[in-house]
Amino acid sequence: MAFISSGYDPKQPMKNRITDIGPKHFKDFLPPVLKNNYGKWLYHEILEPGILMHKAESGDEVYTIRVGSPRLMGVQTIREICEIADKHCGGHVRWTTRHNVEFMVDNKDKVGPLKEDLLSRKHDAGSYKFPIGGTGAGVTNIIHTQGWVHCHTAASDASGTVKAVMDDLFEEFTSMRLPAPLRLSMACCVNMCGAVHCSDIGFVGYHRKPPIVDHFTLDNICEVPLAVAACPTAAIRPTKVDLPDGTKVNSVAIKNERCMFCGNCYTMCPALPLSDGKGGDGLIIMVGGKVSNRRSNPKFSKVVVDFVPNEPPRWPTLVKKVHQIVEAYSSGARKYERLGEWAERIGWERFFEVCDLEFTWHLIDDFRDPAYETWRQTTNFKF
Amino acid sequence: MAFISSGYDPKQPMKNRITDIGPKHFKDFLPPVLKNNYGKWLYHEILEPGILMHKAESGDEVYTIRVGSPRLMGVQTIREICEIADKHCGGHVRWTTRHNVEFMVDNKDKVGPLKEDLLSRKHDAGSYKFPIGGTGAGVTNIIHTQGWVHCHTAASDASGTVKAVMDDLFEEFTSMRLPAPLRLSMACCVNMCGAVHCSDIGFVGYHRKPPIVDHFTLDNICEVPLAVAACPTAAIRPTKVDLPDGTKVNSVAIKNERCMFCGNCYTMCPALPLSDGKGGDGLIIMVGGKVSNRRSNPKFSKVVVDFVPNEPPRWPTLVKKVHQIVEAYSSGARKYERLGEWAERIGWERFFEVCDLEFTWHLIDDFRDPAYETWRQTTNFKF
Amino acid sequence: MAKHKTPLLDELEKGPWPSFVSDIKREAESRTKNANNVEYQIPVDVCEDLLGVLELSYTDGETHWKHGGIVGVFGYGGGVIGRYCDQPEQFPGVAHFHTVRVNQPSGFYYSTDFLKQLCDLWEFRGSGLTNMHGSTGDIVWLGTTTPQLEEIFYELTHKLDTDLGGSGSNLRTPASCLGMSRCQYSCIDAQDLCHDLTIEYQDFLHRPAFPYKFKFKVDGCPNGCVASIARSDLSFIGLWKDNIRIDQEAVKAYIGGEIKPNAGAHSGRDWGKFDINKEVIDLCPTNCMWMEGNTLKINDKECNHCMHCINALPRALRIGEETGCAMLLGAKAPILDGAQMGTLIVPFIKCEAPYTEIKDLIEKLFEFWMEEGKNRERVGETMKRVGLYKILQVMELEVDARVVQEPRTNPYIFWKEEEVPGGWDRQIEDYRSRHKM
Amino acid sequence: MAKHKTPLLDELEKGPWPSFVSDIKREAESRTKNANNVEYQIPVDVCEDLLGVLELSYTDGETHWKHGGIVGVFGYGGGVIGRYCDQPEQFPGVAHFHTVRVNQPSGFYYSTDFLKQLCDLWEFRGSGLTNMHGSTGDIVWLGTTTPQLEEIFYELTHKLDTDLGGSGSNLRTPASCLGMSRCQYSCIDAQDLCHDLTIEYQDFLHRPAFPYKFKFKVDGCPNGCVASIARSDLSFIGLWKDNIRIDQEAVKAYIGGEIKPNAGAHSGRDWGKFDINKEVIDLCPTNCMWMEGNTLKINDKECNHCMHCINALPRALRIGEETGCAMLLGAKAPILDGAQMGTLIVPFIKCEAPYTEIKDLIEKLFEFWMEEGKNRERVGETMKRVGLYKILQVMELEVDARVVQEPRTNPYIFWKEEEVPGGWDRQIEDYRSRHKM
Ligand code: SRM
Ligand code: SRM
Ligand code: SRM
Ligand code: SRM
Ligand code: SF4
Ligand code: SF4
Ligand code: SF4
Ligand code: SF4
Ligand code: SF4
Ligand code: SF4
Ligand code: SF4
Ligand code: SF4
Repeated sequence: MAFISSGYDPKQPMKNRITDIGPKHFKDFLPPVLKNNYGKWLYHEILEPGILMHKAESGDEVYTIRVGSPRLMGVQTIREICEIADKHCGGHVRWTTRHNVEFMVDNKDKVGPLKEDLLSRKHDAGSYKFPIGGTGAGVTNIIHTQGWVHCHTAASDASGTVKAVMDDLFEEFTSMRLPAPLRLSMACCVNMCGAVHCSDIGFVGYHRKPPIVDHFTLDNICEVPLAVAACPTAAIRPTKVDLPDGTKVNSVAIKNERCMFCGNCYTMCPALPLSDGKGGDGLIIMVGGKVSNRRSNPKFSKVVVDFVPNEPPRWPTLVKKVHQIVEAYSSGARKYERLGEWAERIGWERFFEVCDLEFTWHLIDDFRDPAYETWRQTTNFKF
Repeated sequence: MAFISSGYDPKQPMKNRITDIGPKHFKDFLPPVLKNNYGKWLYHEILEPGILMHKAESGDEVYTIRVGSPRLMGVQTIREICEIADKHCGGHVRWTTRHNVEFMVDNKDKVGPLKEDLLSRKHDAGSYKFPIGGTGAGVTNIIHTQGWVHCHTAASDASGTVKAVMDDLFEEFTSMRLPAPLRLSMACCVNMCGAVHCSDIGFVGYHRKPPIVDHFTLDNICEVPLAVAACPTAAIRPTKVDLPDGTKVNSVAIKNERCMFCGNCYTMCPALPLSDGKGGDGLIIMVGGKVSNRRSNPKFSKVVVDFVPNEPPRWPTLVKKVHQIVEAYSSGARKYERLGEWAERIGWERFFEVCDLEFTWHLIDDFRDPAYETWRQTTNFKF
Repeated sequence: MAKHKTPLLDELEKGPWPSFVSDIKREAESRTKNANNVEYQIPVDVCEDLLGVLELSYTDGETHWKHGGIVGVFGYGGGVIGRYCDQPEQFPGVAHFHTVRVNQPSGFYYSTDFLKQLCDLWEFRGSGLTNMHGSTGDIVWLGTTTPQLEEIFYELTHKLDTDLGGSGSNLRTPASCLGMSRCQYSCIDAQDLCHDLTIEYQDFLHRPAFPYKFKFKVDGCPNGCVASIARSDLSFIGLWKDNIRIDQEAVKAYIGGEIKPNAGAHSGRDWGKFDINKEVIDLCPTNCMWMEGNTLKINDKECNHCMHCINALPRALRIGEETGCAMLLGAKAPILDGAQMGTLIVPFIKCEAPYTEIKDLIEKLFEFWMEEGKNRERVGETMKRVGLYKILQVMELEVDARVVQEPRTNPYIFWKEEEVPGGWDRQIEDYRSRHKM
Repeated sequence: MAKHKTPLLDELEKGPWPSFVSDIKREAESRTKNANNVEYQIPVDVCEDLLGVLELSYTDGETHWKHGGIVGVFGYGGGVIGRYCDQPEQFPGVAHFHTVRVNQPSGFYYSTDFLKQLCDLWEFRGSGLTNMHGSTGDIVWLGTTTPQLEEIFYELTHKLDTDLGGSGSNLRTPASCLGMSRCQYSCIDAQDLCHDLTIEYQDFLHRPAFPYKFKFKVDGCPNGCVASIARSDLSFIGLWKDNIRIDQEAVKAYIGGEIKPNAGAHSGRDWGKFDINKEVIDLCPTNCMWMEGNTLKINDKECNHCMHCINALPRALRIGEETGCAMLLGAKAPILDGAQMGTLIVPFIKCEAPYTEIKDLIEKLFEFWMEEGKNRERVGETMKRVGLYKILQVMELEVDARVVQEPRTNPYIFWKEEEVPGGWDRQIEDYRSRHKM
């Protein structure tokens, strides 16, 4: 492979340089029916799972077919999406804020052929390329992150856990039989790039062993004060260490029992790895968060399963626990009731019972002062 | 007056000493009808404001007349209570947890004469000695504290403010026309001996000026480290001071802008007085707390008036603000709804409007991390 | 004639509510008159001077009391609050004005005989002024001099069979609601538990062994008439575990308007005809009630025993029969880090004399707190500092989902090494064999 | 034939949900085949090696990526996340595997022309693997080598008129819901505000000037489809201030069962006949709705615009016409001190291009935060540290009761000296003249 220049000249980086132009204007990309009716929409209907119709004041209609996506996709798949959009949708397509793809047509007649086309496409190994669903009171795509595909702090894989869970919940994606929308998220470490902190159900990769100190590397590439300052629990202190080869280096010592495995030290200093494939790393499950202001205020998710081991490739324990929660919610909640609203209504003590989950001491908040507010200050509980 | 010995001999303090006997057993004091039906009560009725009837399984009935009290009472008044109890109640009487007095009779016929007797008794200057009321959905006695009658940290008077407010709310004491019980409390400083922190309406004496340092006294009678440690905001630091007479003393300096006027330093060291009769001291009003678990969890009171000046002897501004709140609650709340439940239902932004109170920046919590939880994290508010 | 002019205080004699000024004046007059020839052991004009110094405060807007110093009775570290006036020349009668806290009988019941003895003693050796009662529950005697303290204590214990209450870093005088003596809602014998604990822990009550004050309060049911959940370090609240007892005939009588709801507590206003749905069923916070025809049904498993329906229909509904109490730890006023309400640590425990199980728990708690609590740290603050789980551990309590209102929202779990397979002792060489730098 | 055996990953090709493994394999095969004779600028087997290293992680349960170091394009402090494999010998194709964040068009709409250009560029100069989209909203290009970064940037800006997104202590790529383009609920032009702010603050987006990252997100209404309240440092949420528009005929049609509630979102289960009381009126959190005969009434003054009724009856109810947005500050994930949701700082502000008023506020905020924020302190943490009022002051915003959910429960108000009559400068002599020691 020969290096082919784009025209960029490393010796004159400023030559012809274009910067700070931002993205292209979104209006360039709207399908005509959306452009024409911009800001003039009247109402919508969900015709069937995954298929929306929006009606404009002008009488125009737009039909949207929403399909699932693994988010991680190669350009071959994107080209296939383009091919479909060219064939059915006048060359326009969009993604949703939850990584689904939306194909839009301006006429009801175009819906059938598009639908058929989408569902006919499968990967050789059998999975759908474009499963239709993700609307209304069902499960939609799982917001997720990099995992072992790309991130250096990942305590679990993102794409794999999501695939396993979505396979299990596939019927909930393609139907609308839950009490309310059920939004799942995944993050591969407690940095929570997937914003698990406000999801109906979230699962988060996390560590359970304090960092190993790589003294030699630390002295070479990290700043001791930065590593010390990184720790929110003051578990790290500076120290001097004699390496086996006799050299003395500046390094740090970890007070293990103060460590809460947050990994912030590792973010600041690569010589403090936490990962542990031998039983340390795994996931927690959090539930009951929400983002919408509908009826009740947005809520944070709560940790309800303190540990699920990493069980690649299909994480059966994770899948099972999530399934249990979805089942219990589905049969227990009232129409329009989000998972967290349901749990609060029946009481968290009852939640654990109906989901058949164990309440352990790890679930009692002991982090900082506001923990107090999560303890119970009333006799209003159920036996 | 000659000193009359009790029999105690200061030279032999242990002689005949009786200690650790605790109070007398309460069963010695129960009226027979209560003793006989102990633990066997069936139900009660409030016959009229201040008058309760309890029915026992045996069919026995006890009639209770509850009367107000200033709490601060001399033995002359207690003897008068005894006189009444001897006359009508077989020599038994009790106080309530809110400083009211309860006279009990075992027969309905005894109620009328007792009632008449009680209401006939007035102080020469005109106030009732034994006003009947304080039951059901009304105002009962105000829990309060020492104030200028006895406490060294009081920023306002207790008995005086309570008297002024109770005069104003007298009709609410003698009737039951509010949506639910309305419990008021008073504390003369932020130590809150009156447990204002969980009352429907509370008023609290408080300071607004940092302590004055009495360097000479401090050096003589306080421990500098204790004074420094007393301050929760680290506003106090040790220092050396040259007194006008040339002597050098160990003392402290106050970082005024860090002071939150809590008075803890003064509790630990009398050389740090805060009191200020020249515009510094006054009261705040807190509302919406509750203690019972009925329907909703117990709640803390919230500060809704950031300052009411000390206006002895009758604190007109305090009385007026409390009155406004009671009026607004009375006309706005639903049956069974406690003040805090009402405020939460309509929203605090609306509470200020209907009570005609000003929301100032002082009411935004800025104390410690949990303050965050009181800020608004939703768009669910009312215009 | 009054010793001091009190024009401001006189304003507080007006109005219908019992005037404390009139009451103090009454006491002052009685002392001046001294009809019974009492040999007052402290200045006769103590009440006059109290009015005087109070009038001064009303004039300058500042208190005139000073720190108390350490006064008390031999061998006790509490029960007396020392107090001195900062204008002793002007008001010599209150130059010393200490408070004596007398342990009230549980439930605040008295015979007049006993009360009169109290009055006689206090008139003789003190100001005659009292608080019936203090906020914690004591009989508070306002104002005496140092030499009288031992005399008062001697007479109190020898003649009145009664002891001092608590103050300082002691157990404070426990208090309870009236409980079973006159209340059908009481799930436990609140007065008895209160009395029993008071007697059991006399030593802690009188001798400071704690980091700071510690209060017990006992409520017979979740209505909380002694406010234990807000005002005691260890709160006991009666509960039932089984079913609410229903008298269906009485339900019908309520519906028919024959009995006033909530025992008539709202009869001062016309709230319209009673509607069982609006007033009871719809207000049940757990939504566990419904009507089947004329029959009221409760799904007791979902009931959180909030008391609303029972309060609203006291003739039709009664608490269950399998009773006990919950224990909540750590309530306190806002000084210094904000107020705390009691936190549930024991959802349910049997509550019968001699309360052995309860006392076992208390002792484990005391032991821990005396060891680990910092100076002037309330147990609620200790709990906040060490975490709720630590308290459960120390008290050897089960971990029960009921102790939290909701599970944690942060993922920062402090795992212990023994819980994690493979332990924490890892070698960097091993790690680097899999991960190059 | 696959370069590496991936028995574990192969398991993830099973099941109905689109398999990312199949997708990567597809890309790998395409590169091997290279039907279009692309002159791949990075290793052909990049996708094979990605599968290989991922299989390794599936085997040993640990990630094999290393810290990135500082890679990027000249003059920009963000837009690229450097990444290296810790097994470069085994997987040379992913030895360098940097991510490029490409700023997505507001609302995630594309023409296929543009998409195909993106695909061509990325296939040519990178792995061909993408995330559509990253959690913040960018088009995320997964995996290229350092020498390609400038080339990619050059082509992106010159040929595709498109810039990089944010990373590091920069403004991050703003994102919005689809807003007015396809949603009747949008109270503001969410996409336009998002685009406008993106353009306005290009400098902050590309050059780290902040203490830490900063995110804008724009939701057209309180439904929050881009989760701005949970996921952006400054969240804009569209609102109306006036009345909900009601089409009473449509209300009747809902009641009559002619239209499915909530646009049919619940049609997968039989929830029984629609009951406007049960599904709408009783669920209104402010209880401000009722029926008068067949007419639906709303007391709009009490409505808190939660969207429930409008969501439930989209054909009958419409948002009001006096629209604008709320601004909420400080949302973030839990690292380090716990998660935060955005805190309301502006209940309502007009939201029309060129958004001058909004930008004035943003600039005051930026200025303050750049001055006062500590290193790696999110603005929400700064707000927690300095207090909400300080933020309002800095932004010169009115104090409005709406910014709090409830007023403070503690009495610890930090009065300022100028607010207190007489000031703070007091003399002990003066005090002692009234109070003897
Ligand atoms: C397409 C999308 C916006 C976009 O710009 O991409 C979108 C589109 C719509 N949302 Fe949404 N929402 C979208 C993400 C969200 C999110 C964000 C998220 O999940 O991360 C939320 C917040 C979820 C939460 O609270 O945790 C969200 C909360 C809602 C709600 C409130 C639901 C609730 O019960 O709380 C509504 C109202 C409703 O469902 O009736 C709503 C309503 C709608 C409507 C009906 C608006 C309209 O009239 O067009 C759209 C179709 C809904 C449907 O799919 O049933 N949208 N919606 C997003 C689709 C994501 C996906 O692929 O599944
Ligand atoms: C006598 C007393 C107990 C004692 O040991 O002295 C008492 C007695 C009763 N209380 Fe109470 N409560 C007493 C202080 C309290 C307190 C404590 C306080 O106010 O500091 C509370 C907690 C208040 C709070 O939540 O802030 C209290 C909250 C209740 C409630 C719950 C009310 C509510 O709506 O939340 C009930 C139930 C009811 O009213 O139906 C109740 C019910 C009752 C009943 C009906 C119980 C019974 O069947 O006998 C008694 C008569 C009520 C009445 O007066 O209308 N009692 N009650 C106290 C009288 C104080 C006074 O002089 O006014
Ligand atoms: C007498 C009494 C007020 C009254 O008028 O009723 C009282 C009076 C004092 N209290 Fe109190 N407290 C009294 C009940 C309370 C209560 C209410 C309760 O017990 O239900 C509380 C709130 C609940 C709690 O315990 O938190 C209370 C919370 C405080 C505090 C704050 C403690 C805290 O941790 O938050 C202080 C400050 C301190 O301990 O330094 C305090 C300190 C004081 C001192 C000792 C102030 C001092 O440093 O000298 C007061 C002596 C005043 C005097 O002139 O005699 N007092 N104090 C109450 C005791 C009477 C009794 O024994 O029955
Ligand atoms: C790529 C992306 C995840 C994804 O797969 O989509 C991502 C990836 C990383 N995030 Fe993130 N974050 C991504 C969206 C988020 C979000 C969600 C959002 O923006 O809506 C959050 C939560 C919201 C928030 O901002 O708090 C998020 C919260 C974090 C945090 C925690 C920050 C905090 O203050 O709480 C970190 C830690 C850090 O900054 O050191 C972090 C750090 C990282 C780093 C840079 C880790 C590192 O130190 O190298 C990750 C690089 C991974 C990689 O291999 O490329 N990422 N990160 C997302 C950005 C893609 C894009 O530009 O569109
Ligand atoms: S959640 Fe953690 S591991 Fe996952 S992408 Fe974000 S920073 Fe990396
Ligand atoms: S993982 Fe977190 S708590 Fe543990 S040492 Fe590192 S920074 Fe500190
Ligand atoms: S509230 Fe303050 S001033 Fe009043 S009695 Fe208690 S400690 Fe003294
Ligand atoms: S009053 Fe409180 S905050 Fe002020 S100096 Fe004293 S202890 Fe500190
Ligand atoms: S707390 Fe319960 S048992 Fe005790 S008096 Fe009040 S209502 Fe009765
Ligand atoms: S006690 Fe409360 S929760 Fe239980 S049934 Fe009655 S109202 Fe409902
Ligand atoms: S946030 Fe509101 S305006 Fe935006 S897409 Fe969602 S429902 Fe529509
Ligand atoms: S938007 Fe919400 S608060 Fe307003 S009327 Fe509708 S349901 Fe009620």
